[in-house]
Amino acid sequence: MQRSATRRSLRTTAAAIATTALLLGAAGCAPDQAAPGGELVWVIEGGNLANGHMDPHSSQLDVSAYTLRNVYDSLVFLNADGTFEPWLATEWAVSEDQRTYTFQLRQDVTFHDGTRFDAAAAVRNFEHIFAPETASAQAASSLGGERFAGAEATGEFELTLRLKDPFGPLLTNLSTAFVGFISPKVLDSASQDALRAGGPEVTVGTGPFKLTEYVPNQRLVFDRNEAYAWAPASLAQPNSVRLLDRLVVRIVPEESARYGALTSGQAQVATDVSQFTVDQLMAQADQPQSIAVNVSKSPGMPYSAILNWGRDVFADERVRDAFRLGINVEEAVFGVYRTGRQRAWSALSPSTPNAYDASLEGKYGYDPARAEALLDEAGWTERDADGYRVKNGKRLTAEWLSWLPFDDEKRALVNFFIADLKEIGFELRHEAVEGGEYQARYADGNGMILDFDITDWGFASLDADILRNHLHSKGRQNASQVADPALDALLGQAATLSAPEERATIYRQIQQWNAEHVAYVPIVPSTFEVLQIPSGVLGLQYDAYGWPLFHGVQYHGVG
Amino acid sequence: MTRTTAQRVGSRFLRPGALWRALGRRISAAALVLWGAASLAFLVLAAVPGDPVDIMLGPHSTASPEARADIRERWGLNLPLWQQYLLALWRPLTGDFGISYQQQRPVTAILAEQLPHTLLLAVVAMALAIAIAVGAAAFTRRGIFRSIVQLLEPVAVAAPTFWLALTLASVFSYGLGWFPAIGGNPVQQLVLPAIALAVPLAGTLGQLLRDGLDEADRQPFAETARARGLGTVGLVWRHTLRHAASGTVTMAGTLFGWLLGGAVLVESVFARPGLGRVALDAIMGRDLQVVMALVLFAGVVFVIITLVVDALVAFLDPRTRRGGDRA
Amino acid sequence: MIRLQGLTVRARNRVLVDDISVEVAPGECVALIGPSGAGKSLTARSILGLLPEGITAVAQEFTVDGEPVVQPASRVSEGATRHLRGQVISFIPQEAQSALDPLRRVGDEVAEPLRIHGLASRGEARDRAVAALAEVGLDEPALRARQYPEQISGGQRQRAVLASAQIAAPGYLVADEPTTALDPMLRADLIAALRARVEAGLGVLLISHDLATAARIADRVIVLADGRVVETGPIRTVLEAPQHPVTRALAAAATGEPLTGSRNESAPVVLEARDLTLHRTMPDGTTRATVSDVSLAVRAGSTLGIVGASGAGKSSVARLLLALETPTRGEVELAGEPWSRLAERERRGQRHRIQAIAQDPLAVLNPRWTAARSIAEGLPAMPRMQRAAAVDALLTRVGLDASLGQRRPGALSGGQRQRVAIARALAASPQVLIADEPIAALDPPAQDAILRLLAELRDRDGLALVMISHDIAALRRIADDLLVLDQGRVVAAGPAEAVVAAADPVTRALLQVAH
Amino acid sequence: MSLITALQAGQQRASAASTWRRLLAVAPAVLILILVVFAAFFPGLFAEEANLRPNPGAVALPPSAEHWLGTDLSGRDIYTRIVFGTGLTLSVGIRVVLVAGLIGLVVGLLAGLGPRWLDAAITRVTEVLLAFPELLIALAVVAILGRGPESVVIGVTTALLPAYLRQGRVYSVLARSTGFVEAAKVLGVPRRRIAVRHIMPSVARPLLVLMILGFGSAVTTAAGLTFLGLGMESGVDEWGVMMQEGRNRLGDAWWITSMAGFALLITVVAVSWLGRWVARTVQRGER
Repeated sequence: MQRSATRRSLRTTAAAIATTALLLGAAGCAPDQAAPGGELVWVIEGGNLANGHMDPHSSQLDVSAYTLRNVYDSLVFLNADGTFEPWLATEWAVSEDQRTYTFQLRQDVTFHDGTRFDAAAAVRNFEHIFAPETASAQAASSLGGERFAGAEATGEFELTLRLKDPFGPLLTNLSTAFVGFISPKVLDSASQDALRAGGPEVTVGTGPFKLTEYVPNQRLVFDRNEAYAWAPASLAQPNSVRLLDRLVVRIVPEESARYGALTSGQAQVATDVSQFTVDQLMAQADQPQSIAVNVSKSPGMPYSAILNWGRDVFADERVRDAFRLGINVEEAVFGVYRTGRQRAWSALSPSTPNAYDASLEGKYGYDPARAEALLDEAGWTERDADGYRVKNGKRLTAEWLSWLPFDDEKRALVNFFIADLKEIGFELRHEAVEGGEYQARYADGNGMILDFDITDWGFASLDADILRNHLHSKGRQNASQVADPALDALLGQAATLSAPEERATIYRQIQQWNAEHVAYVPIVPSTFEVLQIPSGVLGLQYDAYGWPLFHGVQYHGVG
Repeated sequence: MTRTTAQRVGSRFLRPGALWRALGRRISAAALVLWGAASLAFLVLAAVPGDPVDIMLGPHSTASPEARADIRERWGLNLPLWQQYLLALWRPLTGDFGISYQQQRPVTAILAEQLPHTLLLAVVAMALAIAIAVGAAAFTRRGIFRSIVQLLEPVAVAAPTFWLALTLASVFSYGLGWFPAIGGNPVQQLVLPAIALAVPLAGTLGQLLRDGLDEADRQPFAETARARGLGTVGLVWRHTLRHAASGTVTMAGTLFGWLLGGAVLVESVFARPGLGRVALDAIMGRDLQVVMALVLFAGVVFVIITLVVDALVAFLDPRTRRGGDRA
Repeated sequence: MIRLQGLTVRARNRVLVDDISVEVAPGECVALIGPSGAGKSLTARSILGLLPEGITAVAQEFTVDGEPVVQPASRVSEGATRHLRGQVISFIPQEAQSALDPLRRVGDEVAEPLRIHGLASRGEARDRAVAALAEVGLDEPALRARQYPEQISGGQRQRAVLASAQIAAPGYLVADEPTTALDPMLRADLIAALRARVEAGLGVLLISHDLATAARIADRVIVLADGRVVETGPIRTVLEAPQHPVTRALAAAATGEPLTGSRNESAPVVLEARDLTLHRTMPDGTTRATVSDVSLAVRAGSTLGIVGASGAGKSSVARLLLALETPTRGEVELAGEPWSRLAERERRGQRHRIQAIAQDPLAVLNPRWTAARSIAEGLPAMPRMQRAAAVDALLTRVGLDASLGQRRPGALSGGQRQRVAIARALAASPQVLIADEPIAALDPPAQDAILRLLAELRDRDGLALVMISHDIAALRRIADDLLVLDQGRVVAAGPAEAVVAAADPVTRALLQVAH
Repeated sequence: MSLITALQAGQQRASAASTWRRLLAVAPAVLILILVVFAAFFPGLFAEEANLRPNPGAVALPPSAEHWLGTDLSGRDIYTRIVFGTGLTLSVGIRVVLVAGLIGLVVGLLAGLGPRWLDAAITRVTEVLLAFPELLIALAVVAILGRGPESVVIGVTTALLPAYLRQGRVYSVLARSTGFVEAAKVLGVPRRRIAVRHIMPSVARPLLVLMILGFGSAVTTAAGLTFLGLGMESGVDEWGVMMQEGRNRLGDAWWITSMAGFALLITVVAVSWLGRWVARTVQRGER
């Protein structure tokens, strides 16, 4: 690619100039390439991490999970192929009625502040997850929410979890950082606010790194936990290998700055980078010294347009169908992501383990004629001066509400949809507002407001049970306001079953239901990209979400 | 009917009585400004839609109503508005600037961390701007150089700060790599942001300084000085620059406020720490405690700047030292 | 000897000075005389090389003390003359009192020529500056050197400028209208100092539009008109037997015949003031009585002259009579009815009965309005057509061509502007006209014309005229009665000639200075 | 009109230059402004509206024969967007300076002519507004009123108001103390007429100059707001929005941000050049 060639020639001249800058006595700390095993810099966008999301038990943000994974361990580790590995729990047994789980805990684990990890410490953590002031936004519901009956130390190193009803995804969710273990001494002494604000004294876990410095909105500094000897088997490295001493996570909101940091050697790993930058890198993957990209397809719900049935526009199924057929998702996704990604066809991403229904691919694609017919059928026959359809004086308009930050790719997709719908006389208006304002128009103290016709999101989840949150009549995230008893039954049944094939057949029916009734229109499967300088970073691994794991990383500081 | 050459014989330098009275008046005016600013900020944020609890929880939080009520109570958000207002005013006087909703930590800590970066950037940018302005105005009094500089100044003033910052960043930081995008030593981190802020400032101050020098050239003393054998540049350094300086210094004082605003843009483009980003997040996130602290900080800076400017003007123009406030 | 032959000064397309030759020898004072716009100042500035932008001067020959300054028939550039300025040829500007940089100490200003030409070190220059200030007669020269120009009096400032011009012992001095803006005492002081310098061997080129002043310093005079020399010769012969009409007009203006009015006792008293007193608080908090116990009376058709040095309270009296300030004590009556006691709202209806003209007409005429529109503002409400006719009548009444009505003040001469101001005052058909220093800023021919106009208005329309001036000579020509003020108090009052004859010390000082 | 002749023209000293020569100095600025104003009112003359349609097949193309200034992230032709965005961009700037100028005139007159306490109150309010950095005031106002051109106009006006208030007050105080106002009082002209016929014009003229010179900072502040995500909604055809949209892609698709940036720069420079020429002419008229 032409651009990077000039970049490289520039870099050599830049190096020359940089040295002269040093000669000019520009006071500077040593360049960031430290001795082998030394320091590695990871640049991230940071989102709302600094806004009280440093407590995994209360936060629902991905950024909390993949940064704090370095400090907090989980009971079990989920491999890429869906099997579970011992971690803090050496072994575990599930009762006949799927309601009782007993774990045998390792006996050699200590927290960073020296306190011992035992069953009592684990129970203290589960109590904290369900405590009211924690106001847990993800951890509690991932343990089954009201189904969770309680945790009990049935032995000094034996933990027993009880459920009111069977909950299939329990083990999967136990492997996430949201259910990490915080030192009981901290849980007893620190206030919930302090926990959410985070910092070296409160962010204390058992993980491979200790948080030694935290400057909100700027950086987190993790130093190696020398005592760490309980990594899951697939992550462990022979202790002959010199592992990373320090991991510096820098928060850089401006994407071009993150990309610039990587190319100018200031950082070794970068995440939250746009698809366009990824395409650039993929194109020059062959040249040496280039940057490696690890793109993992996120399981769970793809990025979709959520249609709100509660408001008049989309109450009529024909209008919902017309909306779906009236937007050329395939061409739009190609325009934005080029070869990088295919459009999503179903309510679940293809990478969702034992749940995805491939038969939906190709169905309900772009069909403007059919869409126009449906709209005429639904009574939107007259047209006003601007060419939009009108029914008894009211124009056919849908309000699409998103929350900031709203990246360039999503804006382009929405622009294409606006243009497509205009062709069939359907007006689409889009607005992206601040997180606080979005929340105010989404829900208030006593329930959903949903002041919009369409909103948009995608939720990564290792288990298809995420759909229960979104499609069940009592689901916390049911923005479509769907209330179909048959669907509720299917969702409940899938949650209680544990055999993968049985759950898969039920989830296929659920995906067929959505394709038919259009609760939400799948657009493109979410991905998580991690950029790194291959020659500099050895042993970087990824979990099932595609989030980077630094347990076994050696860093050899290439010039 | 007034005579042009008033005859003032032997009035002494500012007498102590008048000095204290002037200072007293200035302090009371400053207190009024601060009170006005704080109240305005409180009203603004009270009027802004969106519930602070939502901000704290972030989008899609599935926290239960009891949890929300608990947070509201802990932060005193359930108090009547006027009580919150009095608290918001009273607390800073006792040195307690409250805790930021967003970052859940004392505002004083946030300010202490971020203040030095922004102040350093502002001071360096202002110094750079003054140097460029004086250089441009003083050395190009006549001829083709003057026309060129007079053409460039409106361009410098018109260039949007963030556009300038983006272009500088993409050319010198990502492109040529002269200055690291992040990290690097403090000096390297300061160069591009300071230039981005200094250019529009230098344009404005340069124009003002040139008008001041032209005006001074038309005064009778300038002709007398040239009649003593002074050349064009000599006239500037020995006479007219001092005359033009007081007007420019006053404008520089008012532009310092603009500079803090500009910092918001520059800090986000260069990923620099600083109050600019804090202010932006606080306003967008309706983080009342932080905004109130920032308002008071801006008020104090404004008062300090006006005092400094008055002192400088008094130094530059001894006439203002003679009693009476030069309204 | 400065020899300047065949000087031509040209703006972009107009010749301003056409082929003038000037020679100034050491110990001689040559005066360049002529009405304003005759090219006097341009000639002087050509010698100094300080011409405004866009104006160029070419001299056939220009030598100073035998040394050629520029090549024959070439441009006199600023660079070529720079080494002369301050060292060989020094300069005194028109407003000597504001010719010192207000932001620098007097000592530094005086010493600057030494510093520019490297004739002395910083310390040495400062000492020589103190010596120079002493030599021009300043008290406590060391203190004065450290003070700022604003802290010393106008007279002291003027002497400091002279010291600055002389400090580098230059051979020649160019003085551009040095006396016009001065009041009598300072003018006499400067003339004496210049005379002394000429006798000590200094070659002086004096520029003035006032033959009287020139007569008291210059040996030879060159009369200019429209950029050409019209007459030259020794001062005495030119003054006694002027050949050229321009010279004759200048000579006539130097002496003026009396214009006193009818002074009949039977005319009614139009304006009367009793024990007028005004206290004003100064910037630093103290209060000063600017006017105390002033009483006066003016009859229709007669003229009251109010005279005193600057700062004697003359202008404050005028503002009290015009009710622009309320007296602390005392009262003013207009034709027997109360005037100063009225509330502004009631007084507004009567205001047309007493009008005023000021020293600088430019300040009292809205620069963006045409003369006609300003005059019309004084007229009472009337239909549009009648209004235009009335304005034209007023313009001719004050001796201006009706066509000048469309011009803005900026495009009129000093005399014409004053006539417009008078026309506006007449538009309100007043009974009393207060004239505060009406002619001080004008050149002598214009001064003479305005005095005649005022006298004529008084006699033909029965107008009561109150004229305020520091120049007792001009007042004697027109005033029936005189009122002499000093420090805000009346020192002498009564018929003009009686007051002059009684000659109390203040009046005597004013008289002595006027000649 | 080559650059060199513009330089020579600019160099002529105003005093001696004939009117023709002075007009030459401002010709380039006037030419640009005529083009811009035409584009604002009749965009159709310069570009077809059809090109505004997003086109997935032409995302982020560099400037070429077909797309003179390249295409943006939604495949729309940048040149067409700039032309159609002229109206909205300029209308924000014009509305800001008009409102600010008007308030400056009215409040300035009130402060200058009204009672002492009113003058003091107005000065205090101006100082309070001056205490805030301009951008933060605009941010706060837009945060209340939400996005969209109207709230941007109100926000930027509030931010830039102090300069107009101070100028209005200074010039009305100056005018009140001039000789010709006192002369009018002596003539018996009532206060209201003096205010309307003498004082208002002499306050309005410098304010007009400030409005022309202030147009630039009004438009740039509005663009600053948009850059921070609080100005106009993304996707709207407005130069500030276009600059914001391309900010992440300066490394590779620099034309998305820069073209709108150049358009803004050229327009603002032309306006301020005209402004300074008007200021000098007004000044010379009075001297």
